Amino acid sequence: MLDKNGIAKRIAKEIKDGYYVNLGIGIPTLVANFIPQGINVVLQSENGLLGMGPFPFEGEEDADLINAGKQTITTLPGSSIFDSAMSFGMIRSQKIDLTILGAMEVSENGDIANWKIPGKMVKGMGGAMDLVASAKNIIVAMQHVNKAGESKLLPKCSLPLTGVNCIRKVVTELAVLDILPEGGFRLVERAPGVSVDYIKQATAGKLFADENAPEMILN
Amino acid sequence: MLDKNGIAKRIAKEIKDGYYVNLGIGIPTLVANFIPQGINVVLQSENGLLGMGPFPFEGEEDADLINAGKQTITTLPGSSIFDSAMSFGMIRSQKIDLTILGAMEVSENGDIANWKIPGKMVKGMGGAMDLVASAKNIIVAMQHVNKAGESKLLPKCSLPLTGVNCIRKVVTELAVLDILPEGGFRLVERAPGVSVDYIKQATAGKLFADENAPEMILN
Amino acid sequence: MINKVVAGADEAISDIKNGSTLMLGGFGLCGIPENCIAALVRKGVKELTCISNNAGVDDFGIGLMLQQHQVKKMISSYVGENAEFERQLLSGELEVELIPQGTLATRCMAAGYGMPAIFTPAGVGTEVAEGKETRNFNGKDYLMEYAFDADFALVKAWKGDTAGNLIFRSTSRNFNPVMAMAGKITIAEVEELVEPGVLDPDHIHTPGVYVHRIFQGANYEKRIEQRTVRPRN
Amino acid sequence: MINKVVAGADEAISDIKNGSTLMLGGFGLCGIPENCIAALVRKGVKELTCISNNAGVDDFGIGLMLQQHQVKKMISSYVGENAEFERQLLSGELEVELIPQGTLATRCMAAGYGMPAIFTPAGVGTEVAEGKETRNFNGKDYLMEYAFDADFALVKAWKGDTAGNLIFRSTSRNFNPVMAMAGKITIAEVEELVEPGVLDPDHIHTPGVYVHRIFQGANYEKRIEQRTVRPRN
Repeated sequence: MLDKNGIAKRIAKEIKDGYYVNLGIGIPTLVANFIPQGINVVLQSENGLLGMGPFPFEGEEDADLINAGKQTITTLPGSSIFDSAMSFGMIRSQKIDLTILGAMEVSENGDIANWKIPGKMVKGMGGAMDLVASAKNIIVAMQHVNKAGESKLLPKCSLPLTGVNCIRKVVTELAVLDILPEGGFRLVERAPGVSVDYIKQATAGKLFADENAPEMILN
Repeated sequence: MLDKNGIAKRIAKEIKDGYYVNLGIGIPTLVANFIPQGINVVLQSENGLLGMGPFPFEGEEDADLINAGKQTITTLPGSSIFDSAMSFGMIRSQKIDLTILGAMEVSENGDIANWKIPGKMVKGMGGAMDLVASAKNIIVAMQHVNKAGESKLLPKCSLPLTGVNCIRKVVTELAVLDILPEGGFRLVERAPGVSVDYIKQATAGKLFADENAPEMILN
Repeated sequence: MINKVVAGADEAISDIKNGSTLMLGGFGLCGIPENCIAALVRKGVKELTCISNNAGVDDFGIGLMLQQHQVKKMISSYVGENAEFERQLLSGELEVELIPQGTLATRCMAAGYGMPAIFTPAGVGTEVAEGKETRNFNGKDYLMEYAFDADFALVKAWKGDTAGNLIFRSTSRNFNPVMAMAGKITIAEVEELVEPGVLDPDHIHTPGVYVHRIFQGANYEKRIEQRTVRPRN
Repeated sequence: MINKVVAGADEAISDIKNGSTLMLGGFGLCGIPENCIAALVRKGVKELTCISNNAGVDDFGIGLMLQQHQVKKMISSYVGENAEFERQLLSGELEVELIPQGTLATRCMAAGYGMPAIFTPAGVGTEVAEGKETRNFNGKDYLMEYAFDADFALVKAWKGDTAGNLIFRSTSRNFNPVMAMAGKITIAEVEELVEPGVLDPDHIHTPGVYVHRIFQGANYEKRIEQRTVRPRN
């Protein structure tokens, strides 16, 4: 079973040289720490930056330079700054090669719910609806089951949707799964030490699982 | 009867302090030479400049700095440069207070034709259709009659239209005329030495002309 | 050049009335019009509709206006960090319209570019699409979203000149340029106000034509919401 | 940063094929991709559809491609200064679609911003409106115009870095940034190519994400169409 860093590490392997990548808040942010050496990647922050660098050294924080999670960050040589309209313009026109974001629920037809829980204070969707509606390549980083042990990979989302039929890959603490164009999750890799049966029991949506699905290699 | 400079001089009197103005090619370009002292005006050139200055001194021409007529120009302190999409964005959103352009024909309901003569090589409409469709305040600078002596202020345009129901004021070598919201030209001022009768004969469209219409004062 | 300078925030916002619709630039607390917000609190104008990506925090940004019950409605994409906001929302004092961040930005841009409506795929198939026209282009569904119509846009820039030209610094640019284009009246506060000719025309982010009033702000706090750092080795 | 540098114009345009649709930046002869045009002439690729505000003059700019009969169709707003153009048009060799300049720019922008269509009042009630959807918003009629779909955009910038970031100089900016955003493949030629970090992120007009290939051009002629001067006193 993977911890958050493990999920991030596995997702980082999906990043190809030359990619422009948008990382959501939470586990996706951790992905930046595991991008392999020699892979050139440009991180987009949807508040208006291409080429997001690491956090600043203490004392060098700049209130004018934050990411979409409102964290102080830095630029890198080759960075560019732009306004919010251009930022979402490049998202809509699919200039971003890969989008990684969290989810509360994903369904077997690629719907995603990650912004609203009825009865709870709604904070807003931020840029998530734009990202999932536009991106050509989206990976969801999420927990396979909730704290009550219930699956979050469902036949149909129970929560209000963020986007429909848009997710193609999910990485959880248990597995890597593709979502098939015709519907259904396909087990691609098991987390270290996790059995196919365990993944079956944790997946409420339709699952296509080869009994010989390989264990993921993280290093 | 006015010459081209006279028409430009009369139009310049319509410019108010603080105006942003777009000047078309031809007589409208001359208007810049007659803007009264003490009147602050910013000229827009739709290829992407606010704050167009005079022609450069000889030897100081800059191939990268031209106006929409492709003439070498200069900037002024306070100028700004922008791309073509923003340029027409500010035109469409009516940030330009006054547009002055030429015409081949104008009709009594405010239609304008100034881009195409059937049977002749068509050069294109450039930005004229955008300007006439968007501007809140358009003055047409034109000849009252063509070389054959035929009126160019018509009940209905005979040439392909550039825009419909958009012109509110026309300045010719003979007169200043408003176009009434309900249709028809209204004589506002006569050019020096031109009689009301003469203007009547030169105007094919419906004309409302007070016999006592004043002569324009140019200085 | 046309001189657009006003003495300060109080003069700049003097004609904002109860019930006005305002756009406020900024992302989180980054690039917000601090001086204008302070002046709005002093003026006590109420029943405001505020279009802003966020709603500030309890004791800063738009949060200061919420404390004074000046806001009737927020139009935002994310309103997460604000307890008083939550209280007013749950009690029904405050109306909130949540819209996708890109839709928010593009509806501002649409106003600035004289486009009455735009098409975006954001929100298709979700509750955001309810009551909206959906249209298919090239096999993909889009929502038609309307340009915003705001009485005033309040933006904050780094440098500006007396002709209204603005330059933003780093990611404090965010929503400021698109809102500056979109307001019927646009008020810009800047950290440094200079004479025309000081700013390079090629560096201007917002041409002066969009800005109606400008002043040099004072006492910028520029509060950081999430101070994240890395250790020096 | 991702390195996008190619050796020169010939390599940059090597996969442009007969029948491709190209966008070419520039206004008149100002800011045109001189090196790419020369390479297209050398390559002799034909049947091109060219989206460009103008068509050059007889012996420069797109006029050079017209001389070699490489252009099947021009999509422009103004094509006035070109005798060979006129000859080909009248003989039926060349197809021309004239569209309003703002519509041209905005259809480029729409492609770059992922908007399938936009609304503009330009051309309402004229022959430009024929066959197009007209729609009324707030009492005013607008035409719906579609985003362009271009295989390649060829743009010319002043400075660029190896990551593809571009800065334009003065009014040579014109259509270049909106076309840079709009091409499926965008090729940028620059007067000066620098390493990442040299250009200020706040001064970038076109972020590198839009640019697929970049090279430092050579021998810029930068011809002036209308040399207008004033006397020194």
